[in-house]
Amino acid sequence: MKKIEAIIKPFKLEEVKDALHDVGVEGMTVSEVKGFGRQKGHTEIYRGSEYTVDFLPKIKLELVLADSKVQEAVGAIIKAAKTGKIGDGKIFISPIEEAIRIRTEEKGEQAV
Amino acid sequence: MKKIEAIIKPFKLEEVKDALHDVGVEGMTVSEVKGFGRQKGHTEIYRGSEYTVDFLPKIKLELVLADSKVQEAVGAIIKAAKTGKIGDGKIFISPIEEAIRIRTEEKGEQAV
Amino acid sequence: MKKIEAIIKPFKLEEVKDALHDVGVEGMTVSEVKGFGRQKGHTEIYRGSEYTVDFLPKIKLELVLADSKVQEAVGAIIKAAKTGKIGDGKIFISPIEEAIRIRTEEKGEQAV
Amino acid sequence: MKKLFLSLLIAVVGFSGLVSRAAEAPPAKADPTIDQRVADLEAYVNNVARGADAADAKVKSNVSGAGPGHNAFQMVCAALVLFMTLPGLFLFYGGLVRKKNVLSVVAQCFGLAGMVTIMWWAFGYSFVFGDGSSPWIGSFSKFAFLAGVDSNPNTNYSYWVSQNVFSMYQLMFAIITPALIVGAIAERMKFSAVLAFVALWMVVVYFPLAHAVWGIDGAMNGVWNAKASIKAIDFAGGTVVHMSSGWSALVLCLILGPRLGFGKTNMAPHGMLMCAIGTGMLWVGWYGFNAGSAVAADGVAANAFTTTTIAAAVASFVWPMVEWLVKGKPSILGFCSGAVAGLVVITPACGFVNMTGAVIIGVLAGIVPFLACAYLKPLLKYDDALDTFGVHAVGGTLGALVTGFLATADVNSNLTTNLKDILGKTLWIEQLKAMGITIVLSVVATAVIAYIVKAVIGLRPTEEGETIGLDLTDHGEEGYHG
Amino acid sequence: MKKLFLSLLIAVVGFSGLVSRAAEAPPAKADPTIDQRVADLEAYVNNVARGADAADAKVKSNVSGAGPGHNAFQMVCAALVLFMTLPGLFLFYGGLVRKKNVLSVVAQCFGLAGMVTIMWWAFGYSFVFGDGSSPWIGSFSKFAFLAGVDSNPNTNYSYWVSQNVFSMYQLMFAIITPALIVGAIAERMKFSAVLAFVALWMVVVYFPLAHAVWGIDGAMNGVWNAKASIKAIDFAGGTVVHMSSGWSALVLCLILGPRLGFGKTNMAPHGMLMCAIGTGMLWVGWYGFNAGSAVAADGVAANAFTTTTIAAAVASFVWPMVEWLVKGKPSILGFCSGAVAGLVVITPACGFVNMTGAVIIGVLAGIVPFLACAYLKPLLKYDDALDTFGVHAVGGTLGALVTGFLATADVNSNLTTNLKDILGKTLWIEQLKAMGITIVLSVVATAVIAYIVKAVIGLRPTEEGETIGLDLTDHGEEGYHG
Amino acid sequence: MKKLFLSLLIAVVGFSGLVSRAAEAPPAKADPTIDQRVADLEAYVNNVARGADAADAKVKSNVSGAGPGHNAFQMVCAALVLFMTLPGLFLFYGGLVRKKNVLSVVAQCFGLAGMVTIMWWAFGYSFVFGDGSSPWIGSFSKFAFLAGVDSNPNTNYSYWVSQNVFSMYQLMFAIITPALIVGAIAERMKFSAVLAFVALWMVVVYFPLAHAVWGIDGAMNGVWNAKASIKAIDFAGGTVVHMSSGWSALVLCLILGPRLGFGKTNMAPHGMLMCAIGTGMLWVGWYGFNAGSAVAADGVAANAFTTTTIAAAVASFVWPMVEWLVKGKPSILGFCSGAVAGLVVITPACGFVNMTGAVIIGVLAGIVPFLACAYLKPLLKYDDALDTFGVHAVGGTLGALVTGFLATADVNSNLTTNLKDILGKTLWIEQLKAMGITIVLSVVATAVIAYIVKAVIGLRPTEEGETIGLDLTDHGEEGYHG
Ligand SMILES: Nc1ncnc2c1ncn2[C@@H]1O[C@H](COP(=O)(O)OP(=O)(O)O)[C@@H](O)[C@H]1O
Ligand SMILES: Nc1ncnc2c1ncn2[C@@H]1O[C@H](COP(=O)(O)OP(=O)(O)O)[C@@H](O)[C@H]1O
Ligand SMILES: Nc1ncnc2c1ncn2[C@@H]1O[C@H](COP(=O)(O)OP(=O)(O)O)[C@@H](O)[C@H]1O
Repeated sequence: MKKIEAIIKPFKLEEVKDALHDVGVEGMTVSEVKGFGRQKGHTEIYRGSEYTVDFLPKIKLELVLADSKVQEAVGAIIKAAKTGKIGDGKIFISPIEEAIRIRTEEKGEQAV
Repeated sequence: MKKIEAIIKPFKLEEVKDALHDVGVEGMTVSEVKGFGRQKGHTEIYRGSEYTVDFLPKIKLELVLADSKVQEAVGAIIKAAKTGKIGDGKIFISPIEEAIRIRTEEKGEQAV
Repeated sequence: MKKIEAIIKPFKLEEVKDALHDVGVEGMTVSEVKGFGRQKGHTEIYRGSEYTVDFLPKIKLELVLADSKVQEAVGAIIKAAKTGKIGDGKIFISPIEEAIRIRTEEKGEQAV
Repeated sequence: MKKLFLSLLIAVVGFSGLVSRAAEAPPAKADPTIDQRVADLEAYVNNVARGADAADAKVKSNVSGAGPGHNAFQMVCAALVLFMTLPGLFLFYGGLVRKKNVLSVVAQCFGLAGMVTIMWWAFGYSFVFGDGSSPWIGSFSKFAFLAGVDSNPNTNYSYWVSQNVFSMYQLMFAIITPALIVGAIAERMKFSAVLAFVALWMVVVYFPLAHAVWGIDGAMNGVWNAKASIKAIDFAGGTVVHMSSGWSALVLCLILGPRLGFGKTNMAPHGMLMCAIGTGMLWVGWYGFNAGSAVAADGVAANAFTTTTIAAAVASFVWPMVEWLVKGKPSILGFCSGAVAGLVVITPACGFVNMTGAVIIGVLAGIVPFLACAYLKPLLKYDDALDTFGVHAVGGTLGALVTGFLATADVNSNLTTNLKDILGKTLWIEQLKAMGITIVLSVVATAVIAYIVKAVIGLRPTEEGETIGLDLTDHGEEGYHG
Repeated sequence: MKKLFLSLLIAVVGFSGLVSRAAEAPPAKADPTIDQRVADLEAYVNNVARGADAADAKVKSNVSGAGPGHNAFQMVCAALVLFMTLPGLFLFYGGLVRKKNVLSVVAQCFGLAGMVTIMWWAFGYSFVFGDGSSPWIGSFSKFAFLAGVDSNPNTNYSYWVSQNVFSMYQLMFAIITPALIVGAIAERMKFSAVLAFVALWMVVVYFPLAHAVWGIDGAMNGVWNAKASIKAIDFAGGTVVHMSSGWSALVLCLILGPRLGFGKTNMAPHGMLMCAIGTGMLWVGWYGFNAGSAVAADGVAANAFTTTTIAAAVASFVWPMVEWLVKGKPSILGFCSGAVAGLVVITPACGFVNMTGAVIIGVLAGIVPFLACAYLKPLLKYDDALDTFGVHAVGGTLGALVTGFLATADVNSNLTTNLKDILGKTLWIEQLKAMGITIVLSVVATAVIAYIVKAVIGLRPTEEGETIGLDLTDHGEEGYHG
Repeated sequence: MKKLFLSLLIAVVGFSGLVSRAAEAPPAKADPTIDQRVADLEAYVNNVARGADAADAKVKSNVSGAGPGHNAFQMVCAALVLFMTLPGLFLFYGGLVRKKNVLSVVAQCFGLAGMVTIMWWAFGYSFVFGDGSSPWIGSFSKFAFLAGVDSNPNTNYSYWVSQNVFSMYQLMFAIITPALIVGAIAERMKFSAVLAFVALWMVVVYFPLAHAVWGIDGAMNGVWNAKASIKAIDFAGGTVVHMSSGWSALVLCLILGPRLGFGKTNMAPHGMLMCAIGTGMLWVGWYGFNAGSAVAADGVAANAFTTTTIAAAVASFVWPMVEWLVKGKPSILGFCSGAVAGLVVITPACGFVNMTGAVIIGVLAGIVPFLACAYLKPLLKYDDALDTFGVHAVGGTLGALVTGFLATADVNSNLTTNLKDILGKTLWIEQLKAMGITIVLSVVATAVIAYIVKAVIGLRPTEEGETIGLDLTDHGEEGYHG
C-alpha cells in the first residue's frame, strides 16, 4: 500500500474530492495546513506595524490505497487541482506497511 | 522504528491516550483533521440553501516508536477507539528511518 | 527523497523557517498540532471544576527533500529550535518514493 | 411537540378576539384649578399621584397620560433587560459551554423569549398583574390578551409609566427568569423538553410567585399591600427571579443527571472571551432590571442604580481576589462570576439599601456564592453545568435575607407605608417566610413538571446526539465554520 | 476612486462656510400668562404644541427649547439605531458570510456610515427635511451643511426634541438603509463600487423617498400633509427603509451575478453565534428605530415599543416552528430570521396598530418571508447572499400593505387629522400606490446606477480576489488570526 | 500583593462607618407661590436653578429632588460609559492583541473597574468633587465613603440630576481612564503590577487632575470657577481622560520595554472582527460620555450628541481614505482607529463647538493621529502595543488645543459666564497651560510610580510567562477552547 499526500489550494478541495470519488477512492483524511514555497504571501499593515504573512493556507489530503490504484488517483488529483498558477501544490508518495480498520480489525488493502 | 498514524473519533481521544499511556507510550502528536469515508455527514439548511458537510471531524494521532512496541500500541488503540459503529477510523503503519530529540540531539529509539 | 517531520515549539517557527531558508530549503508545509510528552501541561480551574490540559500546542513542519540535503536541514532545525528545555520536540525522517509538482507535473527531486 | 405548540398558538390567537372589553363610563369630573394643574405637574417631577388618581377624586387632570421622563426611562430599561437575554445570555452562557453546544444555548434562550411572550400576551400578564382575584394568582379576565393595556398608566404600578410599557418591561423579567435555568441543564436537555418544561413552569411557579410578590394585592407584597399575609420585600426579583430559577435549576439538573463524561472529559468553557463580553452586557442590562424596577426615573431608581453599581463592582473584585488567595490565580471566570453574583445579591435589595449596604452586599456576594461553586458543587457532585444554582439560588437566597436586615427607609420612603413597624426589626422573619415558600414551590413544582415532561416526551437526547452536540442534533447547524 | 472622494470631501468642507444663514428677526411677542405657562408645561408632558408654536401666536413661551424627557429619549434612540449598524450588522451580516469576507462586510457598513454622514451634513438632511421646495425632494438651501439646525425643536417634526438631535436620529436611518443592501451583494462586490453605488443611490432613491414619505410637505406623507397626493402612512420605514433597500438589493444582486461557486461550494455562515448576537443587538436597537419614530417619549412611542416587542417575539417563534414542521429542525438562523422579519414587518405599522394587530403581524412575518427565502429563492436561483430581498423587501412590502388594513386611531389619534375618511376603508389603496412608486423607483434607479458604476469602475473584484476573499483583497487584513 | 489589597479592603470597609455625617439644620423657609412653583417647573424643562437653589433663597421648592428626564438621561449615560469599558474595551483591545493575551486584557479592564470603584467609594469621589479644600485636590472629608451622596442633586454639578447618579456617572470615567493605559502596555505587564500601578496613579494623577478641571473650585475649571487660575475648558475629558492616560501610557511603555520579539514576530491582531465590534460599542457608549457630560438632557447635551456623531463619522471615513491613498488599501483597523480618534478629539470640544467645528475636528482626527501611529511610532520604535499614545495622547492633545479655537457661546451660553473676555481670543493659551500641566503631571508621576512598582513587585512576567501568554500565566485560562 501507499500513502498519497497532496498539498492543494483550499478552494480546490471539493473538485479534488469529487475527482477521487470518480476513480473509486472512498476514504481520505483532510487537514488545514499552511504552506511555504515559491508562491508569495501578503503583507498586512496595522497602523504603523507591517507583518508579512508568508504562510499561505493550503489543504493537505492523505489517502492510503493499494499500489494498483496510485497511478489513477494521482492523475485525478493533478487534473482537478491544477490551475497552472504558482502554488498549486505537491503530491508525495510514501510506503505504508500496514493498514487496519479499527471497527472490524480488518487488515491490509481491505482496510482502506 | 515505525510511525503509527491513527484516525479516530474525537470523543475517544482521552481514552486512547490513557490506553497508550498504560502500554508505555510516552509521547504522541495529535491533530484535528476532517475525514471522508463510509460514514455519512450531515446536511445543514440555511434558509433556502442546503449544504452537505461530508467531512467529519476526526482526530489524527501520530506516534513514532520502536518496532517492538508497535503491536501493543496498535492493540491499545483498537481497544480504546472501537465503538463498532461506522467511522471508527483507521490505523496506518509506516517506516521511520531516523528520529532525533531536538533538546538532546539523541537519535534513534532513545529519542522517541 | 526523504520527508523530514519536525515537531517544534510554536514560537520557534519563524526562526526555524529562516534557518531552513538559509540552507536552501524553499518549500515546507506547516500545521498546528497538539503534543503529548514529557513536558507537562497545565491545569485550568473553572469555579469548582478542574481540567488538566496535557496536550500542548506544537507546530509540525513537513519538508520533502533530496537525500543529499537532509543532513543540513536537520542541523538547521536543531540549531534554531533548541532551547534546551523539555518539550523542544522531535525530528522524524522517513522515505518518500515519489514527488510531483501539480502545476508542472514535474517529478522527483525537481518537484520539491 | 411541534403540533402541540402550533395548535396552542392558533387557539390562543383565536380566543384573543373573544375577551370582552367592557368600557366603564367614568363619572363626570370637574376641570382642575390652576393650583391643581401645577400640583399635577409637580407630581410628575416627584413621581407621585395626580389629584385625579385618588379613588374619590372630583377633578380631572390635564396630564392624565404617561410622563415623558418616566416613560422614556422605562422603555430604555425594558430594552436593557431584553439585552440581558438577547444577546447577554447567548454570550455569557454560550461562552461557557463546549463549542458543539453553543447554538443550543442560543436556541433555548431565543425560544423561551418567543414562547413566553405569547403566554404573557395571552394570560401571563393577567395572572401576574391582574388584580382582584386572589393573593396567589392574578385575575385572568382582567388583562387577557393584553386587552385594555394601553399607553395610559395603571396607577396600581406606576403613576407616570404607560401600562403597555410596564407590561413589556415585566415581560422581559418573565423571559429571563426561565432562561437562567438553562445554565444548569446546558448541553444535555432536548430543545423540545426545555420548551415543554418551561411552558408548565411559568404557569405553576413564575406567574403565581410574581403575583404574590409584585401584584398589588399579592400575598407577599409587603411594600404595597397592607393586607399581605407575608410582609416581605423584594425590589427587583431576589425571590421571584433568582431563587425561583436557581432552586428549580438544581432540581431539574438532578433529575436530568450529569452530562455524559462528566468528571472525566474536559468540559472547559469554549469561549471565555465570549463569556466576559456577555458579563459586561449583563451588567449594563441589569441597570434596566434594578433601577427600572422603581418604574419611574425617580430617587428610588437613582438609589437602585447606585447600589447596583457598587455591589457589582465590589463583588467582581472580591471573588477573583479570593480565588487568587485560595487557588493561586485570579481567573476571568472569577471576575465574571463575581460581577453576576454581586448583581444577583443586590437585586432584591437595590432600592431599599444605602451605599454602605451595597458594599457589604458586594463583599458577601464575592465570597458566599464562590464557596458554593468551588466547594459545595464538587462535594455533592451534582452537574450544575454553568452554576445557576451556585450563583442564582445561593446569591438570590443570600440577597433576600440580607435585604431584611439592611433595608432602610432613608433611601425609600415607601418602606414606611406598610412596614414601619417591622422595618429594622422583624422584617427578616418575613423574608425567611417568603424564601421558604419560594423554595418549596420551586422544588416541588419542578420535580413534578420534570417527571411529567420526562414521561411524555423525554428529557434527554440520545447518547449519540449528546456526543455529537446539541447544535447539530437539535438544530442542524454549527456555531462556527471554517 | 480615492481621488474622487477626497476632492469631494474637500469641496464640501469648503462650501459649508458659504451658505448664508439669514437670521429672521422675530416679531416682538407678549410674555405668557400664568395660565399659558402652565399650559406650556402640560404641553411638554402631553407632547403637544406650546401656545407659542402656533403660526399666529402672540405670546412667547418660557419653555421654548427642547424638553428633557423627550430629548433624552430621542438621543438614546439615535444611539440605539446606530447600534443596529455598528456593531449590529457587523455581527448579523458578518456572521452569515464566509470567514474570508467577514471584514469586507464590516468595511461596507462602516464606510457607508462615514460617507452617508458627510452627505447628510452637506445636503442630505436638506433634501429630506428641508420644506418648501417640492413634494418629491426637499429644499437644499434650507439646511445645507446643517446650518440653522441647532438645539431648538423644528416644530414641523417635533415640539420637544432638538432639531440637531432629530437630524442625527434621521441620519442613523440614512446609514442603515443602504447598509441593508450589503446583505444581498455580500462576498462579491468591490469596496469602491459599493461606495460609488450607494453615493448615487442615496441621492436618487433614498433622499427623495424619505422626503416624500416623512417630509412635512412630502407627496406621500398621509399623516401630516393634508395636501399629500398619496395619503399613505409609514411609521418607521416600511417603504423608505425596507422596501427601498430590499428591492434595490434584488436588482443589484441580479446585475452583479452570483458568487463564484454559487450552488456548488459550501457557503454556510461562518459564525452563526455571531449572527445570533447581532440579531439580539438589532432587536434592542430596533426599539430606537420604531419607538423613536414617535419623536417623543409619548403614548405613541409606548405603543410602538409594545407592538414591536410582540411582533418580533411572535415572529421569532413562528419562523423556526414552521421550519421544525417543514424541515424537521428549528434552526438558529430561523430564530434570527424570524425576529428580524417580525421587526421589519411591524416597522411601518408599529405606531398605528394595536396589540392584536401586532400578533397578527408577528404570525405573518414568521411565515411569508420564510416562504420567500426557503422556496422562492432556490426556485428563481438569484444569489441574494444574506436574504435582503427575502426578508426586507418581502417583509417591508407585506408590512406596508397590512398597515393599511390594521391601522387604528385608537392607538394614534394623529391618524384622524388628515386620514379620517379613508382610515379602515381605502387606506390600503393609498398604501398600494406608495408601494408601487417605491418599487418602481428602487428598481429602475438601481439598474441605471449599477450599470453606470459597472461601466466606470466595475462592480466585481477579480476572480482571484474573490476566491482569496475580499478581506485580503480589498482591505489587506484577515478577520481572525492564529 | 493579594494580602495588600485584602487588608486595604477590610480597613476601608471598617472606616466607612466612622465618618461623621453632621446633619445641618436648614433654616425655615416659606412655601413657594404659584408663580415660583411654575418657575421651578420651567426650570426643570430648561435645566436651570430653582428659586430655592440660590444661596440666599427664602422659599422652598416643591420639586426639590431630581427631575425625571434629566435623571433618566444621566443613568442611561452612566450605563453607556460603563459599556465602553465592559465589554467595549474587552473587544476593542482584546481583538487587537494576540490570542494568548486576550483574557489578560479583559482581566486588566475588569480588575480596574472593581478596584477603582472601591477607591472611588472610599475617597475618590471626595478627592475629585468634594469642594472647599484646595483648587488642586478635593476635600476627603466631604464625601468620604460617599456619605451624604444621595438621590438629591448637588447643585454645584447639576440642578436636576441625583448626586448618587452623578457620582456613579463620574465613576465610569475614573474606570475607563486607567483602562485606556492598558492599550500601551498590553501583552507584557503582570496583572499585579497593573493593579498596583493604577492604584497609585489614580491618587497622584487622576483625582487631582479631575478636581482641577471639573471640581467646582478646581484650578483649571474655566467654565464654572470664576477664580480658576487657569481658565481652561474641557467638556468631557480631553485633558483629564485622554491626555492623562495617553501620555502616561507612553512613559509606562517606555519603562516597561517592548514585547519579546517586537519587530520580529508577527503580532498582528488576533481578532479584527472583535476589534470592530468593540469600536461600534465604544462609539455608542461615547454618547453617554460626551452628551452625558452636560449632566442634563438639555440643549448642550443635544449639541454634544450631534458634534460627537459628526466628528466620529467624518474621522472614521477620513482615516481609511488617507490609508487608501498612502498605503493602497483602506483597512478595517483604519475605520476603527478613525472612529475612535474622532471621538477622542471631539471629547473636550463636543459641548462647545458647532457642526462646522465638528467637521473640522473630524478631518483633523482622521489625519493627525494616523500620522502619529503610522510614521512616528515606527520612527521612534517605542512599543505602544495598541496605540494608546498615538490615538489618545495625540488625539487628546489635538482636541484640547482646537477646542480653544473653535469653542463658541452660540452653542453653550455657559461659556459667557466666566470666559466672555477670552473666548475666541486667548482661550487657546489657557488651553496650552492646562495641557502643559497635564503632560508634566502625567509624565513625571508615571515615571516615579512605575519605578516604585518595578522595585517592589516588578513589572513584567518571566520570559517564559510572556512567551506562553498572560492568559495562562496570570489567570490560568485560555480565551478560546476547541
Ligand atoms: N519541499 C516541500 N516539502 C513539503 N511541502 C512543500 C515543499 N515545497 C512546497 N511545499 C508545499 O507546496 C505548496 C506549494 O508550493 P509552491 O512552491 O508555492 O508552488 P508550486 O507547487 O506551484 O511549486 C507550498 O505552499 C507548501 O505547502
Ligand atoms: N483510504 C483512506 N486513506 C486515509 N484515510 C482514510 C481512508 N479511508 C478512511 N479514512 C479515514 O478514516 C475515517 C473513517 O473511515 P470510514 O470509512 O468512515 O469508516 P470505517 O473506519 O468504520 O471504515 C474517515 O473519516 C477518514 O478520515
Ligand atoms: N513518540 C512520539 N511520537 C510522536 N510525537 C512525539 C513522540 N514523543 C514526543 N512527541 C512530540 O514531541 C513533543 C515534545 O516531546 P517531550 O517529550 O515533551 O519533550 P522532548 O522533546 O524535550 O523530549 C511532544 O509534545 C509531542 O508532540
